Amino acid sequence: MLIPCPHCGLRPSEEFVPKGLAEAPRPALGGRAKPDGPAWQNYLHLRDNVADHSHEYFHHALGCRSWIVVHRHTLTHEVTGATMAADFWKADKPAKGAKDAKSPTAETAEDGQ
Amino acid sequence: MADQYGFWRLLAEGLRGHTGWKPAWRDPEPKAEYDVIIIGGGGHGLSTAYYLAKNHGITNVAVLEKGYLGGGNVGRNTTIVRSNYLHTGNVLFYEKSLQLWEGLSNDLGYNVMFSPRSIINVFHSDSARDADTRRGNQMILHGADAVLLNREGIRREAPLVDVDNPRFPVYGGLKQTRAGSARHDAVAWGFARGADRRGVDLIQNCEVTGIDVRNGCVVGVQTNRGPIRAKKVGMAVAGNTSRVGKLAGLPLPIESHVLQAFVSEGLKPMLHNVITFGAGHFYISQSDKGGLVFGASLDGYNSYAQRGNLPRVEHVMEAAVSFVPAVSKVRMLRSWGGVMDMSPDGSPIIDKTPIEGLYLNAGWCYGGFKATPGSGWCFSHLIANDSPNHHIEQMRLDRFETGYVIDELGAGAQHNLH
Amino acid sequence: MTASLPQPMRLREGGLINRNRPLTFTFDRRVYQGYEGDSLASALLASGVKLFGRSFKYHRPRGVFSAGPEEPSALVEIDQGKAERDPNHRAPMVELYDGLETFSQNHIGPLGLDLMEANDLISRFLPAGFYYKTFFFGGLQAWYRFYEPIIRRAAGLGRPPMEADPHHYDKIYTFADTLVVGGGIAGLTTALSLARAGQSVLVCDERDRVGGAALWQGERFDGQSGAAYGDHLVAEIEAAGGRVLPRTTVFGVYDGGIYGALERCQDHLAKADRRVHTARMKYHRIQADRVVYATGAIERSVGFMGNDRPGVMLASAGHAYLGRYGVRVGQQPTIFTTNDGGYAVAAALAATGADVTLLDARADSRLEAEGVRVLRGVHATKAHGRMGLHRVDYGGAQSGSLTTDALLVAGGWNPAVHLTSHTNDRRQSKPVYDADLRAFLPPELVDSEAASGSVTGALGTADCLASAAAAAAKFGGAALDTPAVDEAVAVSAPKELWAVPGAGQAAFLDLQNDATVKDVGLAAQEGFRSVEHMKRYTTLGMATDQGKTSNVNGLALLAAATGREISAVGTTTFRPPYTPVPMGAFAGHHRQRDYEPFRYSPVYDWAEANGATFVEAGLWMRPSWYTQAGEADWLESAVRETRATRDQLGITDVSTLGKIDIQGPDAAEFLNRLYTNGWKSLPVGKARYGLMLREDGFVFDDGTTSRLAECHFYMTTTTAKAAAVMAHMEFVHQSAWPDLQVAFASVTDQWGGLALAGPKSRDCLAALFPELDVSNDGMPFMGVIETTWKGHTARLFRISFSGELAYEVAVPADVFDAFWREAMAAGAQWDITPYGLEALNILRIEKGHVTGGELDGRVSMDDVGLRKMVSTKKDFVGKAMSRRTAFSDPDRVKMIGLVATEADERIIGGGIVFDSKDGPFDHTTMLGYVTSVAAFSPLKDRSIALAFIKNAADYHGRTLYVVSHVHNRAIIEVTAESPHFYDPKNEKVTG
Amino acid sequence: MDQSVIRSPLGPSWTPGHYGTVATGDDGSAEAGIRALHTPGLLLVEIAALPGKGEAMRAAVKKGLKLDLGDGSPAASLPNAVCSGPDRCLLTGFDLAAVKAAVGDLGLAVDQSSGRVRLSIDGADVPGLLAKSCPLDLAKWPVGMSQASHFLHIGCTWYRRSETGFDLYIGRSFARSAAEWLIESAAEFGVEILVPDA
Ligand SMILES: Cc1cc2nc3c(=O)[nH]c(=O)nc-3n(C[C@H](O)[C@H](O)[C@H](O)COP(=O)(O)OP(=O)(O)OC[C@H]3O[C@@H](n4cnc5c(N)ncnc54)[C@H](O)[C@@H]3O)c2cc1C
Ligand SMILES: NC(=O)c1ccc[n+]([C@@H]2O[C@H](COP(=O)([O-])OP(=O)(O)OC[C@H]3O[C@@H](n4cnc5c(N)ncnc54)[C@H](O)[C@@H]3O)[C@@H](O)[C@H]2O)c1
Ligand SMILES: Cc1cc2nc3c(=O)[nH]c(=O)nc-3n(C[C@H](O)[C@H](O)[C@H](O)COP(=O)(O)O)c2cc1C
Ligand SMILES: [Zn+2]
Repeated sequence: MLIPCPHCGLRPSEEFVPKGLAEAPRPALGGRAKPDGPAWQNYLHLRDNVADHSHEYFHHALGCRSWIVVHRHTLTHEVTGATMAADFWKADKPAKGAKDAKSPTAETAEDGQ
Repeated sequence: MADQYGFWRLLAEGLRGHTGWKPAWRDPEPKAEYDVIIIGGGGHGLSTAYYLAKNHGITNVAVLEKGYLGGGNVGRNTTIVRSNYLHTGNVLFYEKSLQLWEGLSNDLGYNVMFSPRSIINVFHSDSARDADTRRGNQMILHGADAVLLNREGIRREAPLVDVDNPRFPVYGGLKQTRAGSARHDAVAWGFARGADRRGVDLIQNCEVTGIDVRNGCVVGVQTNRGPIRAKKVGMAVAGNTSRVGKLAGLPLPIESHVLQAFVSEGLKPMLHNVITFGAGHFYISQSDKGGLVFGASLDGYNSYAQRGNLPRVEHVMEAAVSFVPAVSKVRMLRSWGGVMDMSPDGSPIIDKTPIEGLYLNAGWCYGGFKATPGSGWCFSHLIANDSPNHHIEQMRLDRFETGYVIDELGAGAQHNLH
Repeated sequence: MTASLPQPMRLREGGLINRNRPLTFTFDRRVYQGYEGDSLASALLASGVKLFGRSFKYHRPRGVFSAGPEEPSALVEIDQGKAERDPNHRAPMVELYDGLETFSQNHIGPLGLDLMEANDLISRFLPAGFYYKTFFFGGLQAWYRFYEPIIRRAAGLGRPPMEADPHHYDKIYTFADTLVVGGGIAGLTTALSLARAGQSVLVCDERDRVGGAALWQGERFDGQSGAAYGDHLVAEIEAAGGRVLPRTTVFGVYDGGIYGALERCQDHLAKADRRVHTARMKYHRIQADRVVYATGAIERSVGFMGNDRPGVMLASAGHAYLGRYGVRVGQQPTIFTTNDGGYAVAAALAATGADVTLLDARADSRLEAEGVRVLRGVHATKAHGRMGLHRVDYGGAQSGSLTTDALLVAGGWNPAVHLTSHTNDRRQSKPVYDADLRAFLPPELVDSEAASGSVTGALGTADCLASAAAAAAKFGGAALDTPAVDEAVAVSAPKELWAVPGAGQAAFLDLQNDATVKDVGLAAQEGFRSVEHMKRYTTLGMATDQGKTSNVNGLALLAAATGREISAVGTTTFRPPYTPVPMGAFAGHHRQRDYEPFRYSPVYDWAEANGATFVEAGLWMRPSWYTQAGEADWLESAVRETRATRDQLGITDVSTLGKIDIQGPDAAEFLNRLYTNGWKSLPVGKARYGLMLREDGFVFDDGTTSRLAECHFYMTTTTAKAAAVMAHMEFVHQSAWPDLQVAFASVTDQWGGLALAGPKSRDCLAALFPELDVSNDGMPFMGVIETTWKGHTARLFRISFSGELAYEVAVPADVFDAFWREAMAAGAQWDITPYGLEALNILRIEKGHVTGGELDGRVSMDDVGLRKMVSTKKDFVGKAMSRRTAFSDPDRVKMIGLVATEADERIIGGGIVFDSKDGPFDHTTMLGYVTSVAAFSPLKDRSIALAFIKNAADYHGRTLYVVSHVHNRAIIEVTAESPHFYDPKNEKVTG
Repeated sequence: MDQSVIRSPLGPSWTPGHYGTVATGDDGSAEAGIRALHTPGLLLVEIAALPGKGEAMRAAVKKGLKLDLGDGSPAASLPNAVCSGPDRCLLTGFDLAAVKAAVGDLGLAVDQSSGRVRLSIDGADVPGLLAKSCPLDLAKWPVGMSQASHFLHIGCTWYRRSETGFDLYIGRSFARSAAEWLIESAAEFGVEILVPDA
């Protein structure tokens, strides 16, 4: 499998460490406020886990060390794009499966090299 | 019963050209309604149906299988059977299951080839030895068996293991003598035949596409072969738990991941026991047919595909030739994958759901083959009595909210780390 | 050289062998001869050998069935010796070399008189799945001790190697624009077209010579032979910048355009010619944008009685032995065909002067072959000859019996579609049945895939070339001139004939696993109607050849038996590898010692030279203890090291700790979020102990972090968790707080670190840094000083893991060895003693400091008595989840210290704690368990331990019992106390 | 700074000389397909920008150190300034103080002179050697570009100096294993370990 790291371009999957589905945003730390249990339960444990296009965290651990969110189909393993984790929750989440103009895909990553 | 298996029957059939064998199970049309529907004709679904009939006298049962019986993980796993767990929540259950394995062939009248050839868990450091000592002690306190081996013990019991590996020298191992392996297909087929003969309808090529819930109670299911009504529905769909759960609107703490397995060409006896390596997350045994059956950990990414990729293959082989160097020249014959229902603590869930009459059996990760008889025993009890027996008291669905997790590895709430 | 040995079946001329280079080899210790260019199979056939081996289940005598990788029967062992021997080589794929030693396998006694052949006599009692139906008499023990060992000994084919593999293997990353799998005429043609269009093309072919079927079929291309035309194409491809790799099997297709291939580099060479530094095999991990499947087709047989007899083989095999190797497989051969293809081999054999009869299953065929007697509407019904075929019976339009010494079966062609469906989830489809061609064709291909040649179902050479052009066109290939093909081979789709009428138990489908026509019927009868059920029940297609010649017949017969269309039954799943791959090939260099790289501390060499015994810790090699002359065991050394440290001065290497340099205006805020305690108030020049939780609220890691400047921190982690902590920090920074103004870098390798511990550590430090004030005032507990040593930065930390007055000093790793030696010299006056992990462990247990044994991923802050580390003023990672019910359950086990009552008894790590020595010992009565043990504590003059037990606070001062059932139910009496055995008031470290 | 106390991180197997297959060159002398060099004591500083400060940091580096890091991408790497991640770079030949002065409060600057080892390889067979562990396609790797990748299961950074010349930056504690591997794997082509210039 090849993963399009937004920084490095297309790279073999063995350079990455996957962490699991990126479905719910990570709840913010609440300062002195009482932390929000259900949000954390949702973030840490519960998953839609679809057999479809999905978003997953990968760490380019043997590479540039970016955390990225990979857009991938869990049944076909087709990779349609990737976003820096730093940007993923900021912007509007790209629609699942849609080729993401901002991120290199299997085709565009190559050109970037 | 007339259609019994056994030596004399085989002899008699041999003499008359095997014309007398009956189908191992019927191929019935689904009825309009059942007392209990079990979704999933894998090991757990079939054993649940078997014990519902045998232990609880509930025979108006259908097992709905979307493909062919036993085509899921029960038919594609590395067949290790053991109860060498650390936590009470697990040992109590897996030890019950191991006890059932010991009498299973005779109980089913079907040779499931359970072979107590022992499992040896090799460790590579003093701290790992202490952890395994604790585990061994816990096992014994829960009624299981365990033996601590030193290096010499490993040399004696598993001579092909590279005890002097300069990278990860072997310090010793924890052995469970009663553990072993079984023939995967025979387990599915034995339970299927047993359930069928007790009146259970096994319905293949029948995919559940909806779960009908009225006023918080389950009333039946939709399938590609039409709707079927039921008073109770049990889910035992392993890697497809989230998809089926969604049909009932259940949010579940499950991710699906692929695990690969491998078999070598058939060879004359080479390895006696099942061996697992702490440092390499690698396990290997030899099947009755002579193939070395082995595997390691998940590919790591989320997947519903029953196949994996080369990085994990390489990793597995690196571990294999490092720990059992003689296998280097042995050729890998076939590799495949199965879809695992990974829970956040690596332990299973057998529980009621918030929907009345809907029961959940899930989260087996890659350890549910050994659970097959135990799971059916306990799940059928839960379905029949609406309350868990003591073997599964801790396998609750709400434990992630409460924090009573059963984390064998101590890896924390990340599904793919277990 | 030995005098020429007879090769009765070798023709005087023909074939692609080098008759000027005879080669000598052995089979079952008998000496034979062949020629350069021969395979083991062709050379043995040339020498008149028919019997090659025994089948898996019934031990039936078997010969060669094919001339390629699909071979199910002629499997041999190569070389002898526990390390060298290599079983299950397919004789047609073994290239002959001088001195090759081969052995038949799977028999007891000589190959001709196998005692296990008894199985064949009782085969009627051993149908498919017989073992499921019996062997339970006597229960589990009877099965395990009696029946199963018999089955195991009978099962398996070759004898496994029993020692480490002496060869080495390489993994190669290989890239191409387009990968062409298969170097037959079709693959080469497509490849040339693409290479000329400027693509980087890689052709892999698993045979020793590319050319495929054209090497033996006899057709001519623009007047050239197939071999010559193939060579021409190769030269042109290479001239256009392409690469052609022979002896390279593409064994698997993986996601994202990744392909696995195995190149055999040495096995074909005589031993003396093998190059020492070249790998035996190279495993290519190929990455290609596009792929062309040009894998050809594999012939299939027909089910009839005795169709496994030595001498019965595929027609294409007989043709290949003739065309490629100049071997005539029979003098009086019979061809049994279901299609036009059989005529070509019949004619070719007749042309050599053989007496050829052809049985054409089709009554309506009009074809003739020169010099061949043709019987139409006739099929073989039974082949005779246990050790070698001598007669065949036929039936149908007429019946009779023929004397014959070879029976060549042409049952039709199965396109080699295996690779085209390895990633079948991608397009959700399996191979598709074409009822006209009576063959399964590749499923619909995606944009990056094309198929070329007979794999597409194309029959004749001209059709193959047309499909080759179409495949090239799909990828923008350049136009080529098509050669004029003089087809030697008539082709047609076969008549539908999977097994002849009346075929039964001795009519074989899977020749290796002995699955018969009757077994398929039995499976259907017993309800195993799914093709996957049939496969598993009969084991058809599960042998080393994966059913390359048998699967399609089996599933077609299942379709017939269950009244379904073949397309409705479908194939079983094709899986990698296409042909078996040695496990060592995947591992490459990563084996045994090089399984993972070692990490070396900068003072590794010093430690090694000074008696250290090392232990692996997170890839590092760390000294466990340093043996001195006269010391009997590790404990003696470790206790000496511990005493020296407590009494005088110890030194230990802490270079392996994870170290992270953190800078930026938000650095303190970042730490505040990561750690449970507060960091904003930490003054510059001070260190603080910190505890991190995982997001699920359990303890993750601990360590000290120092403030070097207002916006500059230096964090340390445990050795084991260094990588995980770094990844965690990157995760929360990048995914949760990307705007936080902080940057960090791992500096683990930059710094070498040592700890000086013991009453004289201050003196030693002063000696090393005479210009510094390291007094208690100048450098108080948790003080940090940045200075230089010989011009190199040095960081001094007053922190203690041992519980002694202690300092850690970090200097750049490049100079650490020199610094360490200087510290040794400076400390000599106080007998400075290097200590390893064992002593470190005793010291820290005496002090009650936790490590991985305690922080096992399941404990809370409370469990390890670190509640005081939690700030209530702020939120931090893990806080929310650490408030779950279970965390405040009064039944949770908490840390406590244990001291053995008897001086000579050792507490056992992993032992279980009870409050009674009389039992009952079970999980309801257990209090907890032991995590870390000091086999001997000089402080207590006996063994001590850290443990976790319920209601820990209530047990201080009470007698408890550590029980280890796995140590012969050992029971050790202990007294519980605070885990802080040593200097609980911290006077030593702060004084 | 006292240079005499510096010790090479590479073990005893990294000793100048010829290893492995001996190929004979046109002039009849022994020829190695690969030449390898390590220079101990190299100055090496890692810099990384604070979030959002990448461009500013590169401008500061251009001003202070006269290094043009372009857009900060791997393709804009220089022989002595190798991009190892987003807004992250390994600078060789500058001492920490100078780099710190240039970077100022725009990012992090840490000394890695001991932390990273640079192994340089060159020679006609370098592509063959790289194929044994580097998962990158040389055909799509322009001269002058760096790539953060892996080598022997270890994270590393590569820089392509020329058609057949590459620098490998790798963590010091791994370097000895890496060097041993390199000699072993290069043996097929013949390898010459060079003596660093004094
Ligand atoms: C490679 C591998 C190695 C393993 N090794 C071991 C091991 O050594 N030891 C061990 O104990 N465990 C092992 N396991 C785990 C074990 O196989 C599983 O945990 C266990 O088999 C799961 O239970 P099951 O048999 O009921 O699941 P399955 O056999 O997967 O049964 C689930 C069934 O549900 C069906 N289904 C799904 N959705 C629907 C639907 N909508 N409608 C109808 N039917 C549906 C599926 O088709 C499937 O047949 C391994 C697993 C794998 C993949
Ligand atoms: N009647 C038929 O259906 C039929 C059958 C076979 C051959 N042919 C003849 O073959 C010729 C062209 O055939 P073609 O080129 O399609 O096939 P081919 O059989 O000549 O060549 C296929 C090549 O692919 C190689 N190969 C197969 N799988 C491989 C793998 N996984 N990895 C590496 N190599 C692999 C084989 O070694 C073989 O050399 C024509 O002359 C045609 O008449 C016809
Ligand atoms: C314990 C075990 C042993 C196996 N042994 C063999 C074998 O000897 N030959 C074979 O072809 N496949 C063997 N398989 C693999 C199956 O053929 C098949 O690949 C696996 O059950 C997954 O099914 P699938 O490939 O049809 O998806 C074995 C599988 C298991 C679980
Ligand atoms: Zn990257």
